[in-house]
Amino acid sequence: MFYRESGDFKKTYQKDNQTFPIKFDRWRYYFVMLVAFIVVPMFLTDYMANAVMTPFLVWAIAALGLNILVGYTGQLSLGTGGFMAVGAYATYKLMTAFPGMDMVSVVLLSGLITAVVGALFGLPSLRIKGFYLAVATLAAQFFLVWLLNKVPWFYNYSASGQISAPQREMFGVIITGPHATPVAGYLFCLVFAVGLAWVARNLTRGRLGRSWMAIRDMDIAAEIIGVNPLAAKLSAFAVSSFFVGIAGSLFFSVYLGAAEVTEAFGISVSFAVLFMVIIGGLGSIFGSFIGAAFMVLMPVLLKNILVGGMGWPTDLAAHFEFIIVGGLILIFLIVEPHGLAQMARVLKEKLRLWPFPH
Amino acid sequence: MKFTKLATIALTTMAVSAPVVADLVFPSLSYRTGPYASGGAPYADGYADYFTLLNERDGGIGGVKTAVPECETGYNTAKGVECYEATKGDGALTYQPLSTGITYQLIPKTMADDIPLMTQGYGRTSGANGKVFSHVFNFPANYWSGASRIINRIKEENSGSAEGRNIALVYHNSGYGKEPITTLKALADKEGFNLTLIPVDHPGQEQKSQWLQIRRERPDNIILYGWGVMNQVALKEAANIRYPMDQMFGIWWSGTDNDALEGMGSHGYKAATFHNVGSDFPVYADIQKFVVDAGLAAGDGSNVGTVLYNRGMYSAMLAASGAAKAQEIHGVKDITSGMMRDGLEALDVTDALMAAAGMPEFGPEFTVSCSNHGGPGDVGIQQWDANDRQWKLIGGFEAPDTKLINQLIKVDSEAYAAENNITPRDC
Amino acid sequence: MSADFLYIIEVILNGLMAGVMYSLVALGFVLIFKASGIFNYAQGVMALFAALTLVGIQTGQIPFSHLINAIFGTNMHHFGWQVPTIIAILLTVGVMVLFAIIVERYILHHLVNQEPIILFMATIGLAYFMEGFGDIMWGSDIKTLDVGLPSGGSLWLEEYTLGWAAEGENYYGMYLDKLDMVASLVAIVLVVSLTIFSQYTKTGRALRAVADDHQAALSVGISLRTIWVIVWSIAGFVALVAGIMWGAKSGVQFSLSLIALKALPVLMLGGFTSIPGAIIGGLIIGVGEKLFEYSIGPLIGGATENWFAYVLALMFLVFRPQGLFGEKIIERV
Amino acid sequence: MSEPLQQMEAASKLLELKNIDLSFGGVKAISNISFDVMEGEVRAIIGPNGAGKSSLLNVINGFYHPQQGEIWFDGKQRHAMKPYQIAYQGIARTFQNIALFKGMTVLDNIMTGRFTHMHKNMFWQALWKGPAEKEEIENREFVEHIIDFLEIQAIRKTPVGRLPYGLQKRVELGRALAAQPKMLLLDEPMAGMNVEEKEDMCRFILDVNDTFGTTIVLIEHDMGVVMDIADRVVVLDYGRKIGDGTPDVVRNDQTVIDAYLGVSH
Repeated sequence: MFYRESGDFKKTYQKDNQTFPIKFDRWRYYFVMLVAFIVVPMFLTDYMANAVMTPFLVWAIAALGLNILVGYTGQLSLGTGGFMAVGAYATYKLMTAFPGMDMVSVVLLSGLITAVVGALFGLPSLRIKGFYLAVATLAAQFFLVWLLNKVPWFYNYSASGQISAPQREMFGVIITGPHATPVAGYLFCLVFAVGLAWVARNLTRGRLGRSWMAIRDMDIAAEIIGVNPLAAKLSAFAVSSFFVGIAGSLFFSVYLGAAEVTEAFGISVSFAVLFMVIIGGLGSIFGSFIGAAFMVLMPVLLKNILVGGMGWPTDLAAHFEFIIVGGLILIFLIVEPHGLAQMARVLKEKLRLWPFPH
Repeated sequence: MKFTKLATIALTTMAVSAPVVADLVFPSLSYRTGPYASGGAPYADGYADYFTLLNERDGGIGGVKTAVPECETGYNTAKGVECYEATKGDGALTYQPLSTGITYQLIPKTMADDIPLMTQGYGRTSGANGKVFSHVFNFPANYWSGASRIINRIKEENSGSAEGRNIALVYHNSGYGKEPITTLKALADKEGFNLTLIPVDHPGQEQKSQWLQIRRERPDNIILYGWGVMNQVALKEAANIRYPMDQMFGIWWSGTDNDALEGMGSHGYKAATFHNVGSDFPVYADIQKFVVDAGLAAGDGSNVGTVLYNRGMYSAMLAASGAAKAQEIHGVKDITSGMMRDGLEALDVTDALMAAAGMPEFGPEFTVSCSNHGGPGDVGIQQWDANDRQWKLIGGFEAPDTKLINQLIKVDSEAYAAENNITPRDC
Repeated sequence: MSADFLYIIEVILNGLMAGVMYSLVALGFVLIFKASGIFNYAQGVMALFAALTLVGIQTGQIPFSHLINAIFGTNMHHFGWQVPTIIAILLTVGVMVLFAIIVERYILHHLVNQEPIILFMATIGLAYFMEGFGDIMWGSDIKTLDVGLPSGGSLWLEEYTLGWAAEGENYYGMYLDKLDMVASLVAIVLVVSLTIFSQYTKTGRALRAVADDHQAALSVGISLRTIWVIVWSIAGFVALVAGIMWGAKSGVQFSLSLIALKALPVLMLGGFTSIPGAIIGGLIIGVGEKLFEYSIGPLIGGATENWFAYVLALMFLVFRPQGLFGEKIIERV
Repeated sequence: MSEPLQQMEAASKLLELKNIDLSFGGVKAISNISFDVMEGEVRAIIGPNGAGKSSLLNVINGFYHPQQGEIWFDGKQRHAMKPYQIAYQGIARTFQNIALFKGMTVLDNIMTGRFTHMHKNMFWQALWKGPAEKEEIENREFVEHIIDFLEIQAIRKTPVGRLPYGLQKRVELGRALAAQPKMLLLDEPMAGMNVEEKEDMCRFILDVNDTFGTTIVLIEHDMGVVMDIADRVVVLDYGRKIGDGTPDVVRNDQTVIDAYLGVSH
């Protein structure tokens, strides 16, 4: 009844292109923003911020980035962990080499550095496709981790190769380092997450996004229309890596505060982000967020129910966590292979027609 | 939005499921799953069982019951942080994460939250400098003292000199494995031996090239810094190439029962240790009686007396002593984490104290001070006897090259202080 | 001969054998991909699960004992008997067949005609599931796998080759691991029997038909479901063999599932659909990474094997995108 | 429909192929083919299956590179170019088996056809508001003209995967038209259509030719259609040219008749 576009006439192409064509969605969007920026910070506990919300936002950014590559451009990548590591180490080097640089510049620059590295490792995508490419991106994953682990310059010659984020402030509020308040970290990540989601939306609805999707759907036809496959694929790798690099930067500086490349950015990270993208929905920005929410919340939730609520031994609970998460992935794929975002879309379609069934 | 809904569910369950707040909380960030579960499980068992023993036998510490909420990290830093955040609100007194990676995450966080971090034989070595790392306690020994002690032992076995020897370090290619490199390099310069570095990547199932290299170069000694499956494979390969086992030395994380099990292959293999071996101590009778037989053991009881179980128990005993000390200093039974820190800093582990805990001569005597959180770094040497299938202590707890190590600790901790704008405490 | 030359020979031989070990894992991938187009990430976990089951049955462990003890407060772990190796292996094969049936019935059957990436994700979900399930069933402690395989270097070879090096050089004879040699033999037997199976049996021919063209195979009355069960069973058997070989090397425990990562570059090189490709690819990767680690490794700090295999495969593919055995791809519009 | 020869000589040659040879690993697909396309004409390529018609189109839009021969387009000789560069020169095409972007809507598909006419860089696109949006709207207006022209307004926002075959063909034509090409290559635009749809498609092709003045090269099997709408026809068989001229000339050529009736060579 209330959820439909009839009566909501679009008189300009500008209006027709907007992100939320239905009035109800627009209001809901404003409401979510209000909650995220004002209500959540008021009620945020340390635990919720550090163990749930901040990682959720960081992973959402990474998932957004990977979704651009996998969902929009159709290039399967398992190098996410390695690219996040580049972002994290770039941040560390920038923070320690230029103590006066503000955090926004540090994070953005880290993203740019990662974008360059990502584009470099995207080069083989011109010749290699599908699963072969996925396996090829593992070369990036393993090589980058090895390099960052091996060259002491990257971790300022510390004995163990660990990097820790020094304290930095913005507008007088401490954002990184041990004394940062969880709310500040959360808001800092939120600004990036919202900003990057907006950028992702803009890029994917315009010329560049169409060239990516064209490459994904039919690369030969795309090339014949005038899309340069090299430019499209490399730009996708670069933009994707930019996002992933920022995620890595925030992951290290705001969320964990310290990191070691072999452990924090291993292959499991690459798989986890791919999970988020596929469970959330390939080629969906909203999907990246729900995918990240699912993968961050699910284990926490299970752990709290099984160990906290039911008092199981932690190892049994951890094993069951594996079983349940694996099982849920299977169930989701069987029920709706196109992800949670598609489920939401189907729901919307139904809602749009409600209460009339056809 | 679905997410908000899920979040609400999560929140409610968390609120409902918050553990009953006991008086003295010692969270155990354990790992009983994942690639390193075989090391994590016995350690966590020992840690939990000791506190259970205190509750059952003595009614807790100073009459206040203890609780050990366990949280599974899977040796994963992000999960470690989640565990830390989840448990710190319940009045956690101290943390022991049994992971160098997680330790690095927690060093700044614990400092900010005023909770002491106990890392017995792992973590950040330079944390021994209490001036900079006010909340890190890595007594009684650390990676560097272990490395130095091994070199000393090699010297002892070779009429007092390591001059001209070829020594290879086979290490887990991670923060943990890389820790001793600086020390060994400094020692190589000082003692005149040649050091070869041989890294093994996680998880370390395939080490053929490394051991072919060793077979070719025939180093006089091998030092092993491994963890998990890497240890088993390394020892197996060493036996395969018939490397003389008594010339091979492991750090204590490579000297566990998991590592040296198979046949006669690893007979004579030596490892550094900072605590005694076996279960020939009065405390085990108590554990059997009050914990295992009462059905309260954390594991199935089969780990009791193994190296890692002992280590977990020893850590628990040190933590409990710290808590007792804190009660004594502050005159409060129900101490806070800040008081716990003071207690640990004033800890004076004497033979009498160890004996009273039912663990006579289980570990070295040492005193903690404001500036020294690392203890003397006394390290013993144990050797695997495949005939009896057990570790035997063959060298006493001796001090390593303290001067050199203190110098290295000073340099590393001051670099950390400079990077993080920490003003070293004055003491 | 100079000692250096002999060392290089030794490295190459050891590389070849390491390559065989990689091929063993890669084979399982190829079988499933060929028959169903599924990139089965769970292959590594299947190897772990098979090895766990084998050890569990062999040593008379009670399945799910940890769970049972936790729920009922009992304290039981073992039946107290030992099952002979050969029977244990047969029982494990049975379990893997059962596993194949369950996978087909409850997962694959519902995912027919989905995109490859969805199927790939499903196998990752399956891998998660089995990781947890295997641990609950058999426990997560390290288990020693003893099926009577030899281990250690071959003394005979060492002594035989001792005199090959020139006088006065430090040479200690050639080193080959007996376990690796057995693994190579097993791999050869496995490949030969797989080839015979697919060439000369009716089922084998049906398998090849399905691999060539699903639709055509369906239209001549081959049941895709049966074929999938058979293929997954065979892959389960291959996983068991790989699990035994790797388990004998490093003990049966969680890390065993990570051997899948060693097989991926092999697949890239040899192609996802070629059994000879998996073997030759494995050999190239094995020799390549060992030689690189031997010659270049010490100069750049070592531990290069993990990434070098991938970079080698990547380089190769960039110059020859069709892989080792593929024909030149002519794109059509 | 055919025009006097004089007039055609006067019109300039838009495309000329000289002695093209193309082979795949020893198999000759095209041997020694030369022909030209005049500006503004409808040029048909016919021939039995496997005659090399599609390969020829692929040569023209740069997807295949001939081993021998010269290609002249718009008065300049063309050296080895990538297909996307050729798109920028003003050649668009449709495909024998529909090659639409399945995951995108009709509107997005046709907007993708505008790719060569949009130039705002990544930075502006990321911002959206401002130049990028302006450019998007300008091009959207053009695309709406094409949507009107092809009478597909109602399915604008439908994902193309859901459309019936005939409409998909129409959308594909729209995507090619959106590029405002100088020359349009149509690979069997009417294959698999019923009579009614064929008539529609013929009308669109002729309208395109008339209204936009676009030169058209098409491959078609339906001889009736070809004879009706083509100005000149090239006939291929086994990769060789066996006939070239106006429909009337070709229709009466003995070699062509033999090829079509299957007389042995």
